[in-house]
Amino acid sequence: MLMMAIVSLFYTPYDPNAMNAKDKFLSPSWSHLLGTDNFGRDILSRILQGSRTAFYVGFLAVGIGLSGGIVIGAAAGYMGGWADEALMRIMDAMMALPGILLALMLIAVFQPNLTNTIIAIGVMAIPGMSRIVRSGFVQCRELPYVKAARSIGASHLSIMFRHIFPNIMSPVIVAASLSFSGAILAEAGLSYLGLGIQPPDPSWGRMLNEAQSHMSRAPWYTLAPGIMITMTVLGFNLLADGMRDKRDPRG
Amino acid sequence: MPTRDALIEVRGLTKRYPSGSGKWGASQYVHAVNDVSFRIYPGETLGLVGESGCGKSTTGDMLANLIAPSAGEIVYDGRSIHNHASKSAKQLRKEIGVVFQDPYSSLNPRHRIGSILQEPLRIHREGSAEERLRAARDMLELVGLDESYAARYPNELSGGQRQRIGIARALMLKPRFIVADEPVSALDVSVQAQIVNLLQDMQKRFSLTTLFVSHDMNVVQLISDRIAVMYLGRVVEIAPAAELFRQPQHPYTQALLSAIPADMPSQKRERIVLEGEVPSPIHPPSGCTFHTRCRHATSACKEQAPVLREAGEGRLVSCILT
Amino acid sequence: MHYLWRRSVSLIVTLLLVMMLTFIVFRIIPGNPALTILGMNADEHQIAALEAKLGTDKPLLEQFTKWMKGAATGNLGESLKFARPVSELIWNRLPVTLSIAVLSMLMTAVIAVPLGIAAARARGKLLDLIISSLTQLGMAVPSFWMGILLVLLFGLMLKLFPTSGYIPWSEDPLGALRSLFLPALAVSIPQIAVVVRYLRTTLIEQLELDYVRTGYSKGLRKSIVIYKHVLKNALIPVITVMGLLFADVLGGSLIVEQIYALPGMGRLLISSIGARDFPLVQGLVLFTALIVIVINFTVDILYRLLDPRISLK
Amino acid sequence: NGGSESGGNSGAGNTASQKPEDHSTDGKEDKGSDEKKPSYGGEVVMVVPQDPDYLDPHMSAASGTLEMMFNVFEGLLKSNEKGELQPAVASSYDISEDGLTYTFKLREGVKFHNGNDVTAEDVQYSIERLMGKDTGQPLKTAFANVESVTTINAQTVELKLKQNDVSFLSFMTNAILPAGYDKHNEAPIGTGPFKFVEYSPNQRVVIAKNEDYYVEGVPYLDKVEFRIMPDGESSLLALKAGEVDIYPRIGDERIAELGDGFRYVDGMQNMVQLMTMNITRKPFDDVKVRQAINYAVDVDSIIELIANGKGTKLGSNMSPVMDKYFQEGLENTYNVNIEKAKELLKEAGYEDGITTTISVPSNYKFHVDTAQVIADQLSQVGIKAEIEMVEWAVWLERIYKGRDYNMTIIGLTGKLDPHEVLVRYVSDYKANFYNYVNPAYDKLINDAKVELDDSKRVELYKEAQKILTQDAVAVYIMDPNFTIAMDKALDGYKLYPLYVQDMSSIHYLK
Amino acid sequence: MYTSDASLLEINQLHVDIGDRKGRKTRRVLENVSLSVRHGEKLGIVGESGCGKSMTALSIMGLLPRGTAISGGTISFRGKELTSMKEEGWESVRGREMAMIFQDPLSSLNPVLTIGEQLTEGIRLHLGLSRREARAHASAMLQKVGMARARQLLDEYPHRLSGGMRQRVMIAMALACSPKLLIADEPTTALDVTVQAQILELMKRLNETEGTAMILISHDLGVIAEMCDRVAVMYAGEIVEIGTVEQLFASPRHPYTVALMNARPRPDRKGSPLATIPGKVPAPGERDSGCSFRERCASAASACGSGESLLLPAGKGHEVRCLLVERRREELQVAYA
Ligand SMILES: Nc1ncnc2c1ncn2[C@@H]1O[C@H](COP(=O)(O)OP(=O)(O)OP(=O)(O)O)[C@@H](O)[C@H]1O
Ligand SMILES: Nc1ncnc2c1ncn2[C@@H]1O[C@H](COP(=O)(O)OP(=O)(O)OP(=O)(O)O)[C@@H](O)[C@H]1O
Ligand SMILES: [Mg+2]
Ligand SMILES: [Mg+2]
Repeated sequence: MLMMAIVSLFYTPYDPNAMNAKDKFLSPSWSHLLGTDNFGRDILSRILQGSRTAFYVGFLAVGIGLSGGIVIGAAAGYMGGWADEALMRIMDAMMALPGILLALMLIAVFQPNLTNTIIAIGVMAIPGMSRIVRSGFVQCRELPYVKAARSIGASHLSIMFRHIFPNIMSPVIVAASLSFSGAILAEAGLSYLGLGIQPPDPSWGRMLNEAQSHMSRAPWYTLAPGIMITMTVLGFNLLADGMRDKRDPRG
Repeated sequence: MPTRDALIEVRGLTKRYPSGSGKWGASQYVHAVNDVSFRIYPGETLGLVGESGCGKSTTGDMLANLIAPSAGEIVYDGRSIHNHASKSAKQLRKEIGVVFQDPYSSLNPRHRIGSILQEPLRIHREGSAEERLRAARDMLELVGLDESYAARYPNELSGGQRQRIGIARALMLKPRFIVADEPVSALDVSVQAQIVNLLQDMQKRFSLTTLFVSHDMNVVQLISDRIAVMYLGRVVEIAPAAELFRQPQHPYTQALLSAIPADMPSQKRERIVLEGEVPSPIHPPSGCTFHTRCRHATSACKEQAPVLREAGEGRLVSCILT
Repeated sequence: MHYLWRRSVSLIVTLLLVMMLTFIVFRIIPGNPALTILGMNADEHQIAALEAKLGTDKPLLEQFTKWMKGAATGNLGESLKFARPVSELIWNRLPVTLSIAVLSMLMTAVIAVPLGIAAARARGKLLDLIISSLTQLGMAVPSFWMGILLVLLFGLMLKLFPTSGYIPWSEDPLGALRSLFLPALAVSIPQIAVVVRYLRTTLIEQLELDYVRTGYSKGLRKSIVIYKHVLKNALIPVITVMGLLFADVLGGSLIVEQIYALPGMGRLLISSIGARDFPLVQGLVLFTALIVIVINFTVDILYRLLDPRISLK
Repeated sequence: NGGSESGGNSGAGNTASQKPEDHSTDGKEDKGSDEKKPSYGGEVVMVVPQDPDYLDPHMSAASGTLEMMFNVFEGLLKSNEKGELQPAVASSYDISEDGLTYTFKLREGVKFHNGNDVTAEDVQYSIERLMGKDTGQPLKTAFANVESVTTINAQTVELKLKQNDVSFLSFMTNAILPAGYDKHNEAPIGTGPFKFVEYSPNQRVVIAKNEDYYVEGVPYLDKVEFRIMPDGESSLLALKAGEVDIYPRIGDERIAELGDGFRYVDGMQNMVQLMTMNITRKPFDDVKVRQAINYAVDVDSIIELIANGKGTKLGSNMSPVMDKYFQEGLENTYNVNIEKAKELLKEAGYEDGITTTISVPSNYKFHVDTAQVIADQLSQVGIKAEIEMVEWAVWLERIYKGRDYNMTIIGLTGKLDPHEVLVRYVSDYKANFYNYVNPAYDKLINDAKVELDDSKRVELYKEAQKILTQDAVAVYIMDPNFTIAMDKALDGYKLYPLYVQDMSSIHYLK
Repeated sequence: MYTSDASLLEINQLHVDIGDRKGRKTRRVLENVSLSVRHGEKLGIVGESGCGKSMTALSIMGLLPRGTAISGGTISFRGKELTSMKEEGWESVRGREMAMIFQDPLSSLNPVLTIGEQLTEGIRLHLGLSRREARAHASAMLQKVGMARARQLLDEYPHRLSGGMRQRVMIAMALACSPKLLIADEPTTALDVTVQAQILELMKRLNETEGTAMILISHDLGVIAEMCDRVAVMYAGEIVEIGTVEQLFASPRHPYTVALMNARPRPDRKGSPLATIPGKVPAPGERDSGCSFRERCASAASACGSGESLLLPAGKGHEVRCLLVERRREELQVAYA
C-alpha cells in the first residue's frame, strides 16, 4: 500500500486527471489495467494517486489527533482533579456531537479542501485519543517507577514525557494505527457524502461515490476503490494488532 | 542514643485519604496514619513493622516527601521539610533516597539501566556527562554488577539484580537518609540474603540513616537498631531490636512475634493466634484501636486511647495495661 | 459526593457544552435559513417576510438564548424549514433510528456472542482463524460500500428485502421488519466484528485467570466453567462496548439512512444543517447527545450493577 | 428564476421545462403500448429529491414544491405543456388597450377540494394576499405592481396595474385559495386535479384524485405519492426494485444502469447551464479573458462526457425551448480554439497563466462533474482552476447573494416569460451575481418590458442575447436533457417547459 | 498424627515439558520427579521461585497450563492412573478426592459470583445435595474454618472479604467434599504473619481431625518446618533432596538445601553477612547435562559437570541427588567394606 503511494509520486500510467471523451468506460485491458471512468480517466492512475491522498489524510489527521490527544489526555490524566474533569467533559461533548456537524463546521469555516478535510478528521480523532492517553496516565501516575522518579526530584514535565509517556506508547500506537484506518474511512465517508476531498483530485471515497452511479455499466469502477479502502484499512488494523502483540511490555 | 540529636523527628504525623462518601454524601476518610511520632538518629536504622495496610508505606512516603501529611510535622536535620522553598526542596531530594518494594515496577521498563542511574545526577545537574557516566559505572560495580548492565533494560534483569539497581539509584546522590519500603519482600530467600547483605554494606559505606519498612520480622530484626511496631495507623511500640524480641510489651507485638514461623521443626513456640479481622481504617475502633482483638482488653481499653509512653530504657509502648 | 450525583451533574454540563458547541458552529458557518429554504427563485420580499416570520433577522445569540430558555422548559421550538414543532419532528423520526439501533443490537448479540465464544474456545485453531479473519474484514469494509453491496445482493439479486423506504410498525409490523432488516444488517456487521473480537479477547484473558483453575479444581465441567464462570465475567465489559455501539448507531445512523432512504434522525439532521434550520439542528443535537450521554450513563450504571466489585458510591 | 433547492444530486441540475413542439415524448416507447388502452384508477409513487419548502403556495418559492403542488393548485390561468397560458379557474380574460386593466371571468362549477364553489371573493382574497394587503409587503414582488382588485360580480374580477407590464399575465398562474381559510400551510386546499392528503417531512407528500375536477376525464390515478429520496442511487435501486414507479430527471448515466425494462421520456428542459465569471474581479474584468475562457471550453466535449451527448449546446442565456425569443446561431460563436484563447490571454497580459477557482454547489453532481471537465480544459491554456465545492446554503449566501467568488457553475431555470430570463443581467437587478453592468443592455430590457408590439419585443430580446454572447458574460454551456424513467405499465407523461409534474394525464395501460 | 503407611499418591519419574504441540523445541520443566504421599501425611515442597513446585502440583491435579504437558512418567492416586485419565474421569476426582488451594486467594475466586454460589456448586456436583442442603453444608464448612456469620457470608462477594477470610473460603471450598488429598500451593505467601499463623493452625487442625493428606508448597522454610512431616526440596525441576523434616532441618545433605537454610535471616546471625547463593535458577531449557546446581554450588567438583546424578538414599527415607554426597557415601561404603 505504502509502496503504491510512493510509486505514484514518480509514476502513474496516465495523468490521473486527464480526460478523454472517447475513452469513457473502457473495461480493464492492457492499456488501462483497471479500465477508465466516466470521464475517460485511467482508474489505475487515479487509484494510485488516491493512495497518496489516503496516506496524506491518514498520516496528517492521525498526527493532529495524536498531538491533540496527547496534550489533552496527558494534562487531564496527570493533573487529575477538576482540570481532568473539565477537559474530559469537553471531550465528552465533542464525542456526543454528531461528527458530521463538526466536520461541516470545520469545512465550512475554512473551505472544503484536502487540508481542511484533514484538520476536520484529525480534530474528530482528538477526544478518542485523549481518552486513551488519559487512562494510560491515570494508570501510570501511581506506579512505583513514577514515584521513584519523583523521589529523585524529576520535574512534572519530565515525569509526564520522559517516564510515563514511553510506557503508554503501545496502546497509543495501537490506537494511532487504528485511527489511521479510521481516518481513511472517515475521509472516504466524507468524500462519499461530498464533503471531503475536492475533485478532480482522486480520493477513494470520492471515486466510490462517483462509481456508484455507474455500477452496472462499469462494475470495475466501484470494485477498485472499495477493495482498496478495505485492504488498506485491513492492513492497518493488522499492523495495529501486530504492534499490540509485539509491544506488550510484559511479552 | 537519646543524647544525640535526631536526624529526623516526626511529630503527630497524620495522613487521611479521602475514600468515597457515606450514606448521606458525607466525605469519608481512610485514617492511614494517625498521630505518629518518633525519631531517627544519625546512622541508625529504624525498622517499621506491622500488618498489611497499617500505614507503613504511607509513613515512609511522607518521610521521603512523596506525599504531604494531613497533619503533623517532619523535621529533617532541624528543619521542617514541608515549608521548604522549592530550591531547598530539591536539595532535600538529594539528601533523602528511596528504595521501593517491587523491583519490577519501580524501574521504568523503557529506560536503560545506565540512564536510570544517571538520571538523578542529571536532574540535579551534577557533573559532566562523562562524570555521570563514570559515577553510574562505579555505582554498578559497588552493588555487584558489572558495567555491561548499563546498556540493558530492566526486563533483562532478575529480581535481585533489579533491586540492586533500585538501591544504586537511591544512592547515586549520596543521600544521608534512606527510606527502604519492603526492599526484600518480593524476593526469594537466597536473593533476599544478597540484598540484605548489600543494604547493610551500603549503610556502613555511606553511613546511612535508614527507615526500613518491612513485614518480615526476621529481616527487620536482622537489619534494624530499633523497631517501631504499627497497628492500624498508630505506632504501638518502639524498642531496640533485641529488647523487642526478647520481651515484647504491647499485646499486639507479642502476637506478632509469636506468629513468626519457627526456625527448626523442634522449636515450635507457643502461639498467640489473633481472633477476628483487622478493623476498617475508615472507622477505627474507639479507645485503643487494638482492643477488639486483644486478649487482655478491659472495658477501659474501649474508652481510653493510650499514648506512647516510656517503658524502660529507650522503649516506648502505647498500652494502658503495661 | 455520591456517584450518581456526580455523574448527573457532569451529564448536564456535557449537554450544555454540546449546545454551546452547536451554537458556535452556527455562528461560524455561512448560510441563511430563509434564503436556503426559498432557494434561487425567491425574491427579496419573500425572504424578508420569511426572516421576520422565523425570527432569523434577530442576532443569533438572541435566537440561541431564546431557544435555550424554551429548551429548559421542555419546548424545543419550531423548525424553520418544516414549520412544525421540533419535538414532533424528532418524535416522528425516532422510531426509525431507534428500530435500526435495537434491531442491529439484537443481531449483534445473537450473532456475535456465540461466534466470540467459539473463537475463544478454538483459540489458535482453524475455526478461530476463520472467525478472526472475517471479523477483520468486517471492520475494514467501509459501511457505505457494505450497504450498497447488501442492497445489490439481497435487494436486487435475491429480491428478499426492499431496497429503500420505511413502513411504520403500526401499519405493517412484518413489512417494517423487512424494510429495516438490511439497514440493521449493514449497521450490525462492523458491530458484530467489534464485539466478536472484543469478546474473544476478554474471554481469552479471563480463561487465563486463576479463578478458572479454581473452577476446574472443583471438578466442574468445561462447559460450566465457560458458561457460568467465564462468560459472566467476560460479558460485563462486552455489555459496555455494546452500549457504546448502541449510542453510536443512535448518534450516527446517517449513512444507512441515506443509502436506504429511511426517514431517520440522521437524515433530518443533514437536511436541517443544509437548511440552516437552527432550532431543528439544536433540537436534534440536544436529543442525540442526550441519548448518547444517557446511554453511556446507563451502561456505566449497569456495569457497576453487574460487577459486584464496583459500588455505586 | 434559477437553480433549485438543496437535496439530491439528481442528474441534471434541477430545473425542467420542455420545448413544446417536438420533444414531448420519444416515439420508440409508444410502440409497445399499441394494443393497450388507458385505464382509470391505480396509485403511483414518484421520486422527488427534496422536501417542499412551504405547502402554502403563496409562501413557497422552491421549484421542488411547485413540481408537486402543480397538481393541487391552479391559478386563474395555467400553463399547458407547450408553455402557453390557458384559462383555468378563469374561463376567459380581457386586457385593456393601455395594458393596465385585466378583467377575468370565472369558470362555472369550479370547486375547491373542500367542496365549496370558487367565487370572485376567493379570487380577490387570493390576489390581495399575494399583494400583501394586510402587511404592506407583497408576497411576490410582481404583485407590488397591482393597484387594486375589485369584484365586479360573482363571476368577474378586475385587476388594475400601476404600470404597464407585458409579463404580468404569467403571474396569474398563482394559486387561487379559499377565502377565510387559515391552514394553507398545514392542510392546503386548492382547485387542481388532485387534492392534498398528507405530508411527512423527509418522507412523502401524498395527493389523491379530485373527483369533482372540472375537466372531464382527468385525472386517471386515484392516488399519487411523491417519495422524498435525496439519494440518486437509492432512487435508482428503488425504481429497479419496483418500489417507485416514476423517477423524473434520472440522469443519463442511470438510464444505462436501468436498461430496457422501463419507459423513458426525454426532452429539453428550459434550463441554461452556465459558468459565470465574477466580472468585477481580476482577471475577469477583461472581456478578452472571458472570451479566451469561452474559446478554451469545449462545450461539445462537456455534453458528451457529462450528459452523454444528451444536451443542447447554448451560446447565450436562452434555451431553444423558448423558440419564439431564441436567437439562433450564437452557440457557435466561441467554437474551441486553443490558439485564439492563448492569444487573447496574451493580449490581456496573462500569458503566464491564471490561477483561479471554480465554485460549485456540492449537491449538484452534474455541475461538479462539469467543473471537473472545464478545469481540465482550462489547464490547456494555462489557466489553473481549482474546484471548490460549497454547500448549497453557502452557495446561496456567499456566491449568489454575496457575489463572493471567481467562477461558478449553475443551472438557471427558464420561465415562461423572456423578461424573467434576461432581466438577470440588468445592472441593478438584485440577483445579478455576475456583476454585469452594461447600460445598453439595461435599456434593451427595460424597453422590452413595456413594449406592447410583440414582434418588436421579440427583436429586443434577441438583441439582448447577442450582447451577452459578445460580452462573454459567462460560458453558456448547455440545456441538458430531461429524462424520465417510469414503469412500462404507465403512460401519458407530459413534459412541460416548467419545473412541474403533471400527474393528471398519467395512467396505467390495460 | 494420622499417617498410615498405605500410599495415597505415587508419582513416578514425572516429566513435564513446555513447548509447542508439534513437539519441536520443547523445554523440560519437570524432570524425573518422583514423590509419594501417604494417607494423612503432610508433605512439604520447598524451593526457589521457578523451580517447578507449582508445576508439580498442577500435574497432579491435571491442570497444567496451556502449552505445557506431561511427557513421561506416572501419577497414581488411590490406584488410579491420572496421566492417562480422560476429562470426564477428572470430574469425579477433582474437588471430590483431591482439592487444591492457591497462592492468591483473591484472583482464585470468581469476582462476580457470591461465596455461596461458588461453594455450593462443587458440593451439589459431588455430593448430589439439593440447593438448600448444599447451602447448609456450605455454611457448616465456613464455620468449620473458623468464620463467624457464615450464613451472611454466603451472600457476599469475594472482594468484600479480607485476604485471610478469602483464603479460609478457599480452604472451605477445597475441603467441602472431604477430599483425601489437599494440595496447598503457597497458601499463606500473600498473607500477613498473624493471618498466616491463623491459616496454618487451621490447616493443621483439619489434618488432625479429618485426616486429610496434604501437599504444602512454600518457599518459607519456617512454614515447612512447622507444618510438615516430610519435605521435598526442588531445584530446577528436579527433586534434589527428600526426607522427614527432622532429617532435613537437622542434617541437610544437598548443598542446595544447606545453602537455602543458611540464607534465612536469623537473629543469631546479626552482625555478620548472611550466606548467599550466587547466580540464579536456570530457566527451563537452559539446563545442560550434569548437576543443575553446580554453577552455584560452593562445593562443586569437576565430576558434577557430567553424568546424571541420581536420587540416592542417605538415610532411612532420606534421599539426596548429589554426586558428592554419593561419592562420599561410596567412599564410606568402600571404607566399611
Ligand atoms: N492513595 C491512597 N488512597 C486511599 N487510601 C490509601 C491510599 N494509599 C493507601 N491507602 C490506605 O491507607 C492504609 C495504609 O496503607 P499503606 O500502604 O501505608 O499500608 P502498608 O502498611 O504499607 O501496607 P502493606 O504492607 O500492604 O504495604 C490502607 O488502608 C490503604 O488502603
Ligand atoms: N504457563 C506456563 N508456560 C510456560 N512455562 C511456564 C508456565 N508456567 C510456569 N512456567 C515455567 O515453569 C517453570 C516452573 O514454574 P513453577 O510455577 O512450577 O515454579 P514454582 O516453583 O511454583 O515457582 P514460584 O515459587 O514462583 O511459584 C518456571 O521456569 C516457569 O517459568
Ligand atoms: Mg506498603
Ligand atoms: Mg508457584
